[in-house]
Amino acid sequence: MSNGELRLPTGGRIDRAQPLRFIFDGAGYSGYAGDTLASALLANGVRLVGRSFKYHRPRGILSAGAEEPNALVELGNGARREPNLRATQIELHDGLVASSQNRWPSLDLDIGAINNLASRLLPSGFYYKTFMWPPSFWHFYEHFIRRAAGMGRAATEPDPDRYDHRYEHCDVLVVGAGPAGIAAALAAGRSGARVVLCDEQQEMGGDLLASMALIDGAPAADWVARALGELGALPEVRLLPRATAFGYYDHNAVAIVERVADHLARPGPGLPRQCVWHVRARRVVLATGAIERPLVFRDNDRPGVMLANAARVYLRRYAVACGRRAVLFTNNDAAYGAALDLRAGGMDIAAIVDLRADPKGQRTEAARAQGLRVLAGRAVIGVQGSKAVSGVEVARLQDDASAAILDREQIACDTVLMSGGWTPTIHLFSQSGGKLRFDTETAAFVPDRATQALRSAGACNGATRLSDCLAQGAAAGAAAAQDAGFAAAAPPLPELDPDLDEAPMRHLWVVPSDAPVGHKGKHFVDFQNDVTAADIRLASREGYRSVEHLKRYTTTGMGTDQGKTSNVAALAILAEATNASIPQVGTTTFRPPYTPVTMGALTGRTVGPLLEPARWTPIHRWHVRTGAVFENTGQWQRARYYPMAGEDMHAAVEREVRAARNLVGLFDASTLGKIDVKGPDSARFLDLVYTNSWSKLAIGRSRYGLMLRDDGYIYDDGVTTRLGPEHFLVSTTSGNAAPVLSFMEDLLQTEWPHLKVRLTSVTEQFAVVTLSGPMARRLLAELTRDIDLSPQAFPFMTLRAGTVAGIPVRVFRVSFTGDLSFEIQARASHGLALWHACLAVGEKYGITPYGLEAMHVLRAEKGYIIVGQETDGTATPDDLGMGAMVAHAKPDFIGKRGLKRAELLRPERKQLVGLRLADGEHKPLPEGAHLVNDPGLPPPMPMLGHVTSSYYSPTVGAPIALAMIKNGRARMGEELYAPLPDRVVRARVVAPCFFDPEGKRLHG
Amino acid sequence: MLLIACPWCGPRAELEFRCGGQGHLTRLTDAMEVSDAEFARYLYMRDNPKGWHYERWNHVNGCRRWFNAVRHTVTHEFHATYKPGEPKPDLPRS
Amino acid sequence: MDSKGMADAIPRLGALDHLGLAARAHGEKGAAGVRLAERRFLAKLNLRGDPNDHGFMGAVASVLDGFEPRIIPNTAVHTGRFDLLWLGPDEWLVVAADGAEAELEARLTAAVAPHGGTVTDVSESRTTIVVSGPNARDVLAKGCPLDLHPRAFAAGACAQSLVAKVGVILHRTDTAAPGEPARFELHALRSFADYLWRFLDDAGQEYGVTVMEG
Amino acid sequence: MHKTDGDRRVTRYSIFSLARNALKYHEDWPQAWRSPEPKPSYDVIVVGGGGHGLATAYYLAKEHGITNVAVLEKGWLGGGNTGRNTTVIRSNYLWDESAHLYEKSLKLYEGLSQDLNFNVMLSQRGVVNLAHSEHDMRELSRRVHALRLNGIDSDVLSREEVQRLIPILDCSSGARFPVHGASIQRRGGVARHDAVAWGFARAADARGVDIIQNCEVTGILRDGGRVTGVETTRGTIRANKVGCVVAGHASVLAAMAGFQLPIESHPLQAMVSEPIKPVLHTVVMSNAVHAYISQSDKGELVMGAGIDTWNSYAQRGSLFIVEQTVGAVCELFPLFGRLRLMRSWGGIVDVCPDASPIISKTPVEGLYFNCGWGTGGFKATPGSGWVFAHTIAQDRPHPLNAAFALDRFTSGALIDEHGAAAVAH
Ligand SMILES: Cc1cc2nc3c(=O)[nH]c(=O)nc-3n(C[C@H](O)[C@H](O)[C@H](O)COP(=O)(O)OP(=O)(O)OC[C@H]3O[C@@H](n4cnc5c(N)ncnc54)[C@H](O)[C@@H]3O)c2cc1C
Ligand SMILES: NC(=O)c1ccc[n+]([C@@H]2O[C@H](COP(=O)([O-])OP(=O)(O)OC[C@H]3O[C@@H](n4cnc5c(N)ncnc54)[C@H](O)[C@@H]3O)[C@@H](O)[C@H]2O)c1
Ligand SMILES: Cc1cc2nc3c(=O)[nH]c(=O)nc-3n(C[C@H](O)[C@H](O)[C@H](O)COP(=O)(O)O)c2cc1C
Ligand SMILES: [Zn+2]
Repeated sequence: MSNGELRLPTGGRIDRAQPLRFIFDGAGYSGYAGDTLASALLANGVRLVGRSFKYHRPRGILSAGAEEPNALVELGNGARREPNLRATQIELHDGLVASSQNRWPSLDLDIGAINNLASRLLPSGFYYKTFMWPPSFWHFYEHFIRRAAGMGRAATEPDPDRYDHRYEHCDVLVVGAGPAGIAAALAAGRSGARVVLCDEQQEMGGDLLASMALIDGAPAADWVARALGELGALPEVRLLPRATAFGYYDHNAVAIVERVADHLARPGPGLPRQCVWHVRARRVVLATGAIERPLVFRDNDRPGVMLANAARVYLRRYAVACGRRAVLFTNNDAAYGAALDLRAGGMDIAAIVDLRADPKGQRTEAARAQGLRVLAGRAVIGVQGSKAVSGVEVARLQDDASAAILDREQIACDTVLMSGGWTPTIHLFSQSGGKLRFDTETAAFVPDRATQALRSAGACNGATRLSDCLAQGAAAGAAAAQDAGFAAAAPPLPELDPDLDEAPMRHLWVVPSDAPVGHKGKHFVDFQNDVTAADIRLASREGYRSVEHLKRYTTTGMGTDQGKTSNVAALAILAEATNASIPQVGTTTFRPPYTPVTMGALTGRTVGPLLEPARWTPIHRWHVRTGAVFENTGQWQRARYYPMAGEDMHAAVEREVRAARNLVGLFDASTLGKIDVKGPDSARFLDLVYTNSWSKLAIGRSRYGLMLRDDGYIYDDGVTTRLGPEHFLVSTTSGNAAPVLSFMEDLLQTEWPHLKVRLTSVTEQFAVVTLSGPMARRLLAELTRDIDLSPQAFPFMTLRAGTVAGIPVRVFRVSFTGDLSFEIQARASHGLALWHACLAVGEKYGITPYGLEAMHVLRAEKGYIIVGQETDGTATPDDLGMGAMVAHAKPDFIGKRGLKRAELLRPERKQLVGLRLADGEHKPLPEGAHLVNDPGLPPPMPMLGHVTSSYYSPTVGAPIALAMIKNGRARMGEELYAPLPDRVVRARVVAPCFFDPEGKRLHG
Repeated sequence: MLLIACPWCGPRAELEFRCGGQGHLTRLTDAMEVSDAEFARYLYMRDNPKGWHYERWNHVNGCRRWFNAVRHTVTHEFHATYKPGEPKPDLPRS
Repeated sequence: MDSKGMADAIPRLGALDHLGLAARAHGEKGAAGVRLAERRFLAKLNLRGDPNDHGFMGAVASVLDGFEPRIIPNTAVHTGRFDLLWLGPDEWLVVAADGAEAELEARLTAAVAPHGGTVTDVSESRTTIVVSGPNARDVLAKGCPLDLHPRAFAAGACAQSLVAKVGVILHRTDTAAPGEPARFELHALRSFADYLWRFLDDAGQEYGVTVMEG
Repeated sequence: MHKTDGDRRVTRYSIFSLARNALKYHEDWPQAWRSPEPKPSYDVIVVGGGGHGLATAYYLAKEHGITNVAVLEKGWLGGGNTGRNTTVIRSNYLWDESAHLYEKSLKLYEGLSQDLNFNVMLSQRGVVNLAHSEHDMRELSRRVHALRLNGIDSDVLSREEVQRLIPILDCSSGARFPVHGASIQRRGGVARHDAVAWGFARAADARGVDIIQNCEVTGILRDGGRVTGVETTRGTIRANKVGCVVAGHASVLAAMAGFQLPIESHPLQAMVSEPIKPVLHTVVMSNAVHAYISQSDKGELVMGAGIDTWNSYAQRGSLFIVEQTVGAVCELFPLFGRLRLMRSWGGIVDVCPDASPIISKTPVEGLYFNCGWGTGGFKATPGSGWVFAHTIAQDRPHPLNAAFALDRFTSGALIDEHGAAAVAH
């Protein structure tokens, strides 16, 4: 067929003034603005658009909407390649590039189609039954199975587009903008309520856009336009086209994905590609319509077999005839309307094959009256043609619908339009927790009892007539607004054509053919996952009778369409096979998303640099300029070391450590947590949360504290200083700043509300600069006039306030390096100035900034622990040699009882020790290495413990390590072994302090 | 995506809160007297009903206050949220 | 610690100084839908006390131009010189001009301490980002789960919540006068301010972003 | 070829039986398991027809000769967490007790398809745990060293090695959480979750076990301190030994027997993308960025998340957990941004304070509990069944599960595996 041949000369909602070019599988085509890729392909006579998942059968376009199982294409190239998109939902834009998938070398000639020939060996679950021998060969088989996996291909480069999230609150959310949804939005919107109306299609109107109905005497689409105009003008109403509600969560939270820019050939600057709206609605109206069901007959998957209503949509909305000559195959009245529409649009209707023996009713009569050939009590028992339909075989059904071999007739056609009834779109209702009811007449699950504040209206609620849809919508919209506190009323119904009566449907879930089902050809139920009626019967025969087993064994409904067209038929066939009713069988669970949502949109804007806040200290700028190498510690980015030209980490760290030991080092300690504790009961409170005692701590003095959890294990540590009689400053580890505050707040608010204590985080109020090393005092003396730095006037573990370099500060004489240290606390905005001042004056003293790594070495030399490194949530104070810090005499403190449990008192617990390596070992042990008594034993080896910290110590001139070792303190001098992957290292247990054990430097 | 009514700030998104597990648990005042088994019960044994649950929440990204709630662990419905110190509300039927 | 005196001569570094906002700042509003500004170094005090204690409430009023702290959640008082934001049932944030903190802390402490109140200087802990312009609400909605619609968040409202991954104290500071666009002050912890700014700047691109003087 | 035993007919699965049945249009396959009516009493009742319960029944029959066993399942077998987990299998746990238990399980997995005559598609494609900081590296190294000395395969990978192994992973230093390195357990991987349940069910059934679906236990009958049977929606069933393996519902069952457990039930979510051609050939986990991911043999990316912090018995959770997980995955694999999420779901996991399971006798004589596997018990399915069968049959724990008894909460000898369990799996 040549291009454009099936496009009707007039009509449709496309913009003929805007022709667009696009490419499919390398060939150029044209379409119009307003087309979908599917409508444009159909207009160009393209039928074969894809290959099925398992058997690689040729497939065409089945539907006109979100339910499409077949026409999946890849869009774009390279970084923007996107697989598995439904051609029926892709809005055409100029220059669009699409291609078919899951075929090789080409769509037309696909080697994978061999699977179709071998399909007898590949029934449901075949892989569970084979590929087991020889045992080691699964990997080999899997290699081939994986090759066949998947449909489209992922992009090859990072996604260059941006996505957004947005929170929205409204009184009434209406999902679906067909007649029901629009009527609901009008009723609610007019009351002044905040209303959001969303629809997944580019154009709102739902079924009315393809309808021949007259409303108020004019085409239905005119009513739509008028209503949307009114809604658009209401200030509190938000219209969201191209927006799919994909998830219904607790407490009326509905997630909607809006395709903001996908339809634009050249999106505007700053525009996100897609946006996920997190809507919190006081009330929700679901007006999501219904999906037409296919019929299950032999080879019902041939390109050219379509849903009847889809053909109508293509004709009316896109002015495309889906073919030239169609056979309609139906079990209900709706197809008759479609047939008349299609004929009016110029399609040749060869026949209407109706499963019902004696269809009566106004619609049938009308069709007959217009000369359509109606073949009642008959069925399409097979489809001819492979890559395109060339005809059908029709036969009369036996009374018991067994095998149909009477009155066989071939009818030539290029299109088969099937109509198996309607499935209400209850996905969101069901996700919300709503209970379903099975309606036998229409063989459909419909909403029964809602468990959230929502209402259903229109076809998704089981309504079929336009009048009912409009009335239900208006009533639901008004009631929803009333519930939200607005004076709303349902507007009167517009004037409509009189309703036609409808004859009952006939449910024949598997249409027989001239051979037993499964013996010849295939009766597809789930087109996307290639599940046939025979597969379902096989599964039930093998005992997979729960609908959930059926689903998982056959993969029915597990494709990208999530079974939108296959669900009911699968249940019904299972019900028949197990002699159960459909409601007894039940449905599988509806889960978000309603249709697949890009992972980019779910991620939103917080990717890359916005993934997680990077927290910087007030001195960060200097670290950056100096070329520091940074380390992530939680959200903080801290300087790890400051390499000079040509230095690697080891060289830099060694230099920094030596300087801090021999001269003076400068360290940015701003990240330590700081909690301001005020109130008359502050000391009592601290007595309760720390193991040690605070009541007697003098004002201006500091003390190191250990904090346990109730179970007795160490939670945090830090130095706390008494600033006043009722005022303390607690410091916490950097990583625990927020959790510790919250832990303390919890206790205060819920356990001890009688204590008069107030906690405020002041972590960020202050920058902290540490001067450490023998020259620290001389250096600082040059910067301050108002603080007497002499050891007598300013002893270890005390605090002085004053100025340094003219900056108001608090100076703490605490030390984490084991050397003479001053921790200077200034207002955050003064931090950098303070740092610069220290550097400037310190030059002559050889001041050297040191980073986190050197700090770790310095403290390890001294044997100071780091919570989270020496401890792992299973260490007690005694394990760390800090048993003396536990004031057992206190009547209570957090962890007191926990410490008394058998496990925590057990001898043989791991204890903190130091390790020195055998002579000649220059490389530090890897942190995490385990120690054993006898490295000669085969695994599993009894292990004694592990290395928690390990460094090369410039001060000692050799590697040192801290370790937690079973009964470690009793092992002083023992030789242990660390078996590493490449060698065994011998280590001697020593005290966990390698530098100045008497503390002369500290107190000096 | 729960909507949680902080007794002070009003209904807010779940994102602002952290759940603190079973409510109305009080620290043992006589911890040193109780047996290991009783202490273990206090530390680790938790109500975990399928149905209404007394629990505590912290409005971490809000007023930082702890409060109590009665929530259904199947429907996730909140029956009540209330301030610490206020009495345990009765459970709704069902 | 006294921040007065000599310290005035010390260069101060603001939380967002590295972004060079001053250089980017425009006087005029232009066509941009979103206007962003930083107000550096506002004085901020955390005030705690019992709102049922008349003595405490009176003591606060005696210092803050006669205004008592709000007991209605999610609301703020603007006295002309001070903003007094409700943070919790016994907690408020007092916001005042740069440099006011030391004296204010001393005066407030003296007034409330006898009534069991406490005051803590947190001026440096947080900086303040101002979001205004016709699309101010839109850009905030991209990260903040609060309902900022005027019906739900009236002029003068304040709340603590999140914007993207940052905890903020959010204060609507416009007066809802006709024609006056919405204006929000976001007090965020200093080390999160960079992230918050970048997020707002990025999210605002769709509407156009102008940087304003603080 | 057909073995008949009452109404039990078993066909051995193989390529030959498949071909033979193909000739008959597959109309002759027997049921994989029967659906018998419950008998009035059994030697052992196993409550819970998930993988662990079915494995318990299978090993009771196979290893201990106890075949008069019923598995009672309130819904459909395998419909609990077994049917909704992300199928990651590994044994790289920190503490000796766990390492040995999970390793036993992995060893059983390695011969499971043949043992059960049901292909569970164990795919030992390697499990990679990423480290994004020095702290991560240290933790990971501790675990690797311990594992090696325990005789369990485990290696540390450098950043370059990680990049070579997983080319599409963003290992650039500019990443917000740059990859520092990783550990790998090459024998780790995935298996087909449903097949594990079905395979155990079929094999247990073949040995005479009654698998009774749609049978909810509503009460636990006791006489003095002894269990005597259970009350169910299908009547009373007697047994002197009852093993409860009900995952998220453990507390509910314990309440029926009159005691509490140190367990809370939380929703844990997982999700799959649309199927795509294979691009990811190992399992990748990241605690810091907080997600883990593998690609199934059908082509979907299978992704896992963290738990919702609140207790729940609803198999659903909050969207922001899904968003956070997907965001983490896109951060690690920036080219996945245009792939689409096809389905998300939740399970109810039973979480212990130390992130380790309970496989134990209880205060009630003859009543045994196997629970607390939380976010990571699929990998333990055969091993858990194996030791639990032993515990029930012998009325005392096997050395492999002795440390996992309830009394550890009293003594304080917890087995803290938060590090190894971390981001839920
Ligand atoms: C999303 C998710 C991802 C996970 N990912 C992994 C992973 O990657 N790797 C891993 O190792 N583990 C993972 N897990 C954990 C793993 O799934 C579980 O630990 C494991 O499957 C538990 O198996 P089970 O047989 O004990 O429980 P289940 O499979 O839950 O079986 C328990 C059964 O008990 C039944 N039951 C409950 N109450 C009653 C009653 N009163 N009467 C009768 N029957 C009852 C239930 O219906 C259920 O079928 C994951 C879990 C989830 C939810
Ligand atoms: N038997 C029947 O049920 C039947 C048969 C044929 C025609 N109709 C006609 O169909 C119309 C039904 O009206 P209606 O308003 O109930 O449905 P509709 O089909 O007209 O509108 C539903 C709308 O909801 C949208 N939608 C569905 N799911 C969505 C989601 N998750 N997010 C966003 N949008 C979503 C669809 O795009 C569609 O526009 C009536 O005109 C009726 O006569 C009904
Ligand atoms: C490893 C794994 C892979 C899955 N793959 C798919 C899939 O390809 N398609 C699908 O629809 N669901 C898939 N699911 C999800 C199931 O459909 C289902 O959601 C899950 O088993 C939980 O059950 P429920 O949703 O019925 O409660 C998968 C689940 C698991 C555990
Ligand atoms: Zn609050």
